[in-house]
Amino acid sequence: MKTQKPRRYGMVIDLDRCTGCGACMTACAAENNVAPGHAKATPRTGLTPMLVQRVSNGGAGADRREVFIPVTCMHCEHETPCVTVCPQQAVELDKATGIVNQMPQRCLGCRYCMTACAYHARYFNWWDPEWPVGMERTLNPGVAVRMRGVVEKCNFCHGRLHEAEDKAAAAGKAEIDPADYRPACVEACATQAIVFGDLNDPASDVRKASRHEDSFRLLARLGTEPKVYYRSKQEWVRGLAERGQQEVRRG
Amino acid sequence: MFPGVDGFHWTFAHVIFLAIFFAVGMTIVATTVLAIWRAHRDVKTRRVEQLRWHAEFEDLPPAERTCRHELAGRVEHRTCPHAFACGTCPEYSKYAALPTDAPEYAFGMDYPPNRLYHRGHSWVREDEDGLVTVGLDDLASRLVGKPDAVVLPEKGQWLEANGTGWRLRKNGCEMRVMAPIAGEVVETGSPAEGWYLKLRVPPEMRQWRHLLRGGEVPGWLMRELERLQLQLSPEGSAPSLADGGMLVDGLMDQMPKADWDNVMGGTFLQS
Amino acid sequence: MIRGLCFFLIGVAAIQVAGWVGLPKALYVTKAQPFEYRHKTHAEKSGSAECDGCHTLGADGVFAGLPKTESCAACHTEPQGKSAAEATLVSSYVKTEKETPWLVYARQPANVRFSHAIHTKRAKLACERCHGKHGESDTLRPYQENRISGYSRDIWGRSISRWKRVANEGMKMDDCEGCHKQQGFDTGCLSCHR
Amino acid sequence: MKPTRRDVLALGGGAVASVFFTPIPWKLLDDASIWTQNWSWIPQPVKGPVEWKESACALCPASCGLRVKMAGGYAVGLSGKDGALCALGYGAHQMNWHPQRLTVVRHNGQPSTWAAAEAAFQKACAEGPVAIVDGRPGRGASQVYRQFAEKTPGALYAVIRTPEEEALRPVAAIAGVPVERLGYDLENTKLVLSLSAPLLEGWGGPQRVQRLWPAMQIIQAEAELSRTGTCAARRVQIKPGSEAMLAMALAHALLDEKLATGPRPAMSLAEAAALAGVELDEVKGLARTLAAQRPSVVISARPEPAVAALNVLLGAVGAEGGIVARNGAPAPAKSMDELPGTLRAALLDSTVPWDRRPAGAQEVFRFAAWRGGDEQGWMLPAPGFLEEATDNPATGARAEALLKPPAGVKTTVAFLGGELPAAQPVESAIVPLTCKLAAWPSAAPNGQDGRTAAWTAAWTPAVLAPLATKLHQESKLMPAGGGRRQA
Amino acid sequence: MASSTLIDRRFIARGVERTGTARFAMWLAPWVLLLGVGLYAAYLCLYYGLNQTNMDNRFAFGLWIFLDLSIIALGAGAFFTGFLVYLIKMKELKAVLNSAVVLGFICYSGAMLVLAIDVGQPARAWFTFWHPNTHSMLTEVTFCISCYLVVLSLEYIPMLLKNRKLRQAPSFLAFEHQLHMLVPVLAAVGTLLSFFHQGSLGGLYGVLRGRPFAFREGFSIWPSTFFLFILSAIAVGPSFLALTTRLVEKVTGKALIPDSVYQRLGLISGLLLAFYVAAKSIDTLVWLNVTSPAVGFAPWEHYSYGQFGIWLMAAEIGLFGLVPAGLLLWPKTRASRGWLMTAAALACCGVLLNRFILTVQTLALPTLAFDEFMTYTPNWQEVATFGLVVAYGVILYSLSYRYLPLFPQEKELAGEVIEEGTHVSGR
Repeated sequence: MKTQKPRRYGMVIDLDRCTGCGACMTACAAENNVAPGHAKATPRTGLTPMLVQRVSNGGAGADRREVFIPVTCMHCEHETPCVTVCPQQAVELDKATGIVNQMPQRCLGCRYCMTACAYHARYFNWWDPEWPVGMERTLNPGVAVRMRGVVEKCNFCHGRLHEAEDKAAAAGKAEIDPADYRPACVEACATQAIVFGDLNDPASDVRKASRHEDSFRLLARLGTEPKVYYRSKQEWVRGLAERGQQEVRRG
Repeated sequence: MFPGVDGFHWTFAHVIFLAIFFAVGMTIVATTVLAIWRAHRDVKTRRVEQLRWHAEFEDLPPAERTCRHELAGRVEHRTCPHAFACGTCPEYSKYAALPTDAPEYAFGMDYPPNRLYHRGHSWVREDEDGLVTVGLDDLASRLVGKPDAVVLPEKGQWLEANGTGWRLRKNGCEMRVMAPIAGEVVETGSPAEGWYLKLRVPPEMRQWRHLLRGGEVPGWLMRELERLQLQLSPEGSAPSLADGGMLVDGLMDQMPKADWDNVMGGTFLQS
Repeated sequence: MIRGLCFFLIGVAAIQVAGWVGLPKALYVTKAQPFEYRHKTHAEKSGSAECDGCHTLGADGVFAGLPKTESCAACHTEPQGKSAAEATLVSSYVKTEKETPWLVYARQPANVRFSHAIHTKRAKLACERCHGKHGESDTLRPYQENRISGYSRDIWGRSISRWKRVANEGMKMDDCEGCHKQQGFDTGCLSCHR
Repeated sequence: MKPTRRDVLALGGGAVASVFFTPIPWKLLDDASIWTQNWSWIPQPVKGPVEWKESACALCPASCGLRVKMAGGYAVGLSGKDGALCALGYGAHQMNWHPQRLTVVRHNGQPSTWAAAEAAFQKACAEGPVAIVDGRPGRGASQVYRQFAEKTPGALYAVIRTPEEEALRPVAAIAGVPVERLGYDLENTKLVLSLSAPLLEGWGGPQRVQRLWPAMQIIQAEAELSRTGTCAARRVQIKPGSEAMLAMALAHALLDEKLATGPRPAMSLAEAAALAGVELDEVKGLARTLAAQRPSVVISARPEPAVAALNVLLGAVGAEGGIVARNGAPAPAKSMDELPGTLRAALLDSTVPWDRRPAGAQEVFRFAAWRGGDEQGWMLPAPGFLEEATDNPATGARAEALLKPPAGVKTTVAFLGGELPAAQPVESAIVPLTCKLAAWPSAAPNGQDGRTAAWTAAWTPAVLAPLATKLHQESKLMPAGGGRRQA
Repeated sequence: MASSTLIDRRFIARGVERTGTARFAMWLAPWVLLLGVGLYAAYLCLYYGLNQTNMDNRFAFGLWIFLDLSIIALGAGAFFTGFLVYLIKMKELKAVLNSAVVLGFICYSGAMLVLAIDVGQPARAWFTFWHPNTHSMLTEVTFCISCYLVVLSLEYIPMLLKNRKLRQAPSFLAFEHQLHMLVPVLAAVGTLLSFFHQGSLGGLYGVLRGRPFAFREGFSIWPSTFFLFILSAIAVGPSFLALTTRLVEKVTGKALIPDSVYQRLGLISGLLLAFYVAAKSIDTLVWLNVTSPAVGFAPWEHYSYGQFGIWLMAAEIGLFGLVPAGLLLWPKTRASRGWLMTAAALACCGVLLNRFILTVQTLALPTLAFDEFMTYTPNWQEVATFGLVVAYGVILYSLSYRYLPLFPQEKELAGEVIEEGTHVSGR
């Protein structure tokens, strides 16, 4: 993409709009050919590149508030923890798109990147993917099935970026039409809580949303420059950005 | 790690890192290759025999490294630091001048004075026809008795001093008798004839200062008999061999239960 | 000593033969195509020698790859000629509406995304650049598959050492990257893998 | 000369020393790691060009529009046409290969044949009253069922009411209009007061309210914090089961503040507010907001006459953005629960939820695409997802079948020997509705316990991922080898 | 067959007493059994995949990585002794050098063994060499540990070839002699490699910007844990060496090294331990007051979860750092064999605790605001693989002790008193 100027894809998730329906999680799993959980799988060994976490403000009865926080890879830009620690360059911050892209074919499963990620956004294939007989016919051709023993993560459904690029090339255009490239979770959100786009493009609404005064980023002070922003009008939700601001109960 | 490998982006850090790695790799390979080449050269130039002798000498317990002058009684106590290489021993002349008070008997064993004896129980005798005869001394042949098999070097083979002379096998115990002197094998004998080899030794190499002669032999034999008593006595009991008794012939057959491997190791100076 | 040396040399010679001659033979297994297909006769008969007549590239950039049975059925509902291959086509595929299980020479592994749209439309590469004279072939050369990796032999290329390769033979990652470097494209993993 | 050990060693040494100058080690190393990327037991996606087709999802009455990604004749991806699908929708194309898929007729848990089933059904029709239960009235298939019911003596046609329809029954009673014709015009509503209704958890179709929610404001009055309560703009804590009392309190407040005219409920404002557990001024504030941000509507999970009356007071009934009536609704029909006590047999369509059956039916013929739950009576394999033509009851649009059903599967229409009529598009328009409240309705018992649980799409972290199925949502069934359902 | 008859007499060097072959076999039997169980567990993990273990997406590192770090830290005695003997010319440590090299070889090969099982795709292990990422500490660890394992095996081969039977082959004898002459070069290379990878093992955690509990500032690209790991490794190496040699003396009932060597090892270990404790304390203070608060993690927060309380830090620096350092530095306690061994054991436990904290506690602690503190317990497959390495080590060491001349001064010390009052007749 010598001709295109570099893009920095990012997301803004409006937490006040997330109803925790889980459509984004199912869509993400279907798009990326994630196998049904193994019989012995637990939420700690499942493959959930997009994971909606249910968090409460610790109150009880009337003043108890809850919020659903979809946590995915933040595609950090500055000293991306997983990119700097991978011993064989199986992860790469793509210069053209800003997507932190994991290469399961080169990953040898040492899992060092999983300890490096502050957002626990990396998942290990503890089992070989197994579908009931015949169900492999429903696998999404745009995405390669991973094998056991490798780490995988959200890569902003770059299979759809490929489809958008093919479409643009067939139409003779140099750059893709932003509307063509929307990750599965963005498309699956009924309340349009997730805004996705190129942070470099001043006109994009993801850029405006990320500049909104009640938008925040999780653990921004760690200095890894995450590219997924969150928004909420509720003060206590914005308090979840940093650790130790207040006593918070999970679940 | 090699340039041009698919998808390999060379950065400055890679250059340093891989430079160090290749340097370390080269050092290791060079060291190994050097060691292999030198080892190959040693085997080629037959220097390995000296190496073996020096390695064996290090493993000898201190008691078996007594200097010849102590055997001859010229000096109170001295262990040899030079692997019995008296030829090159700097203090040889100093000690040789001292008076000896060694006894003149050989414990009833046949040690004719006209022969010179190597610490590994082989003897050397210069013959008139310029050849040198080499054989197994009386103590060792009494111990071994009639060997089951004898492996002699071929004619024309060059033997190194302290190198491998010939091999004996008896009751499953492998013995390697060391060649007392360096020389070329002319003829090979057999235990029946009382000698094993006839060597041709070039005149400039006829310097056998390291061989025991005369007064040193009895002292040496006394120590050897003491060692035999200690090693042949069964577990933990006091030495039972009466002092001054004659060493009976074919001891290996008489005492099959003894730890002959250890005994023969000590007799022929191998670890 | 000489005896040891000559045995050593025999060992060296044996392994060289095994490596350069034996390995290629043992590594690849030859599989037969479902039936014979002549590009040349089809080009002459259909009058258009253009590849994208049958291997269509959709408007939305989706490459159709090998034509489906129904596009063969357009002419071959009944056998046109007397050839055995056409008989197999008609009997076992057109009639039963099954897709022909072609063994694709240039099949890239599942994790590779090769965009025909970008390479043919934007980069304006000719099909021969990667597929060679396959368009004018009048016989299907034997399909050879690597026993271990399952890749077609065309990916590694005909010669085991990949020395003096023709442009269109061998499509390993190095080859793609070499061409991209020539064109000045800086390729991240993202652009070719999925 | 016989080769000695030394010769063999030399031979081996030569080979080993120069093996690195042959491609053997390098090619095998390269291929070995490629092998780990192409293990034969890892399934590969279908090969073949991708094309997009359009259809409708038949998992629930919402009938969301679908764009189906097809490759090699199989559905390989789903996405919504005019908006997002629900959590179940995105994995629906995988349900056809669910290990519990039913492809063989079963009778009381034992495999049987279509012929035996048809014979049993003919016998049942001859012997006594048979009920045809339709889970989704207003489709082409529904007409076939109605004609069959008229044609066969003693046959009855019954439908399954969705909880939303049940909740509108009191309004139908007041307005004197059949409940099938009533519906909510949420597209234009600005404010919704929900009394324990799971609006954002699948009420009225999984994604319907969620799509509209950003444009409207929800006030949730409930006893226990639900997901809707979490996301609602404002949440009012009430005592469990006191929805009706709150409605009466609000009615009093509206009348006191002259924001509405009409009869007063019997219970006083103070008493109703106390029973509901809400402060007086909060009730007044709620009433004022309801009146200020019209068009507003009050939705309760269960049929509450008090709530219906409140809506009428508010003027929400018949007004834009409130409860409206439409033409082209399916003809009224008895609900399955109102069927006579003793039935010789009941034929249940595949759209009837798997755990519902008429109370008195001696023999049940149930069409289902998936096994699950009780195996009593006849289980007849029905076409699965996208395997049969379905109509959208609201618009009458027909979505053709995109996938080939497996062998041994028959549609209910074919079983009854009928023909699926051509699609009749229904141009449903809102019909004006006027409704006066004569007297405050007596506090009739609030009907059987609402089926809200059915529509609470329990939130499932996606350890289960794409196998979330309609079956799974309602049944305790674990797909074979499927993941654990984690509350 | 009496327990003392030696069937394998021809393999054992002359003048050295070893137990009877039968008795030796009885000593090895339990370890071989443990080896078998470990191999079965390893087979399960390799064949069925890592779902056989209790590790999960939060605890990507578990018992095995803790084992790797610990045995490589304890195996530091090998390179450090080599460094002292050949480069600092501390000749008296030659008595224990061979044993150190064998221990080092066991530790490094054991670590590589466990890594081969712990990695999800072992067939691709060479990718790290083919596409090295020089920013990653793990690349550096992989390169250096494999190189150093080669160096260790090159140092192990001369000992192997000193075996009485092998020495009879002339080429082996010559090669052993020549390699022995070049060992100082290998020792130097080994020292360079080891300083790097001991540091990089520490750097593994120091660079984790995403884990404030482990993240440390440092000097240019190396976090402070890089230097602390080197320091703690070379401090504990000699202690572990003294400990194991003492253990071997107890098991075999023979005096193997003179007391002066124990004293020397104790002194070196004590000095370095003291220096390590000082450096560690400074680093912890800087981390608690500067580095951690800067990214929004209050100091007390790291120690307010589950059983990971302040006592852990106190134990690591105080009980297992300061106390052994004091015991080893004070001549009176160093002189008494009992105290020397307790101090050495405490020092070793200190390093194990440090490695455990950095591996397991880092992952247990929450990072996001809504994270929860999680725990992890290894299951039998993991523990059996742990046992596999221990059994492999004991077996290899026993065989080396029996057939190879590990302790050159063993002959002179034969018959010397190893316990107060018991004269040993040599079993």
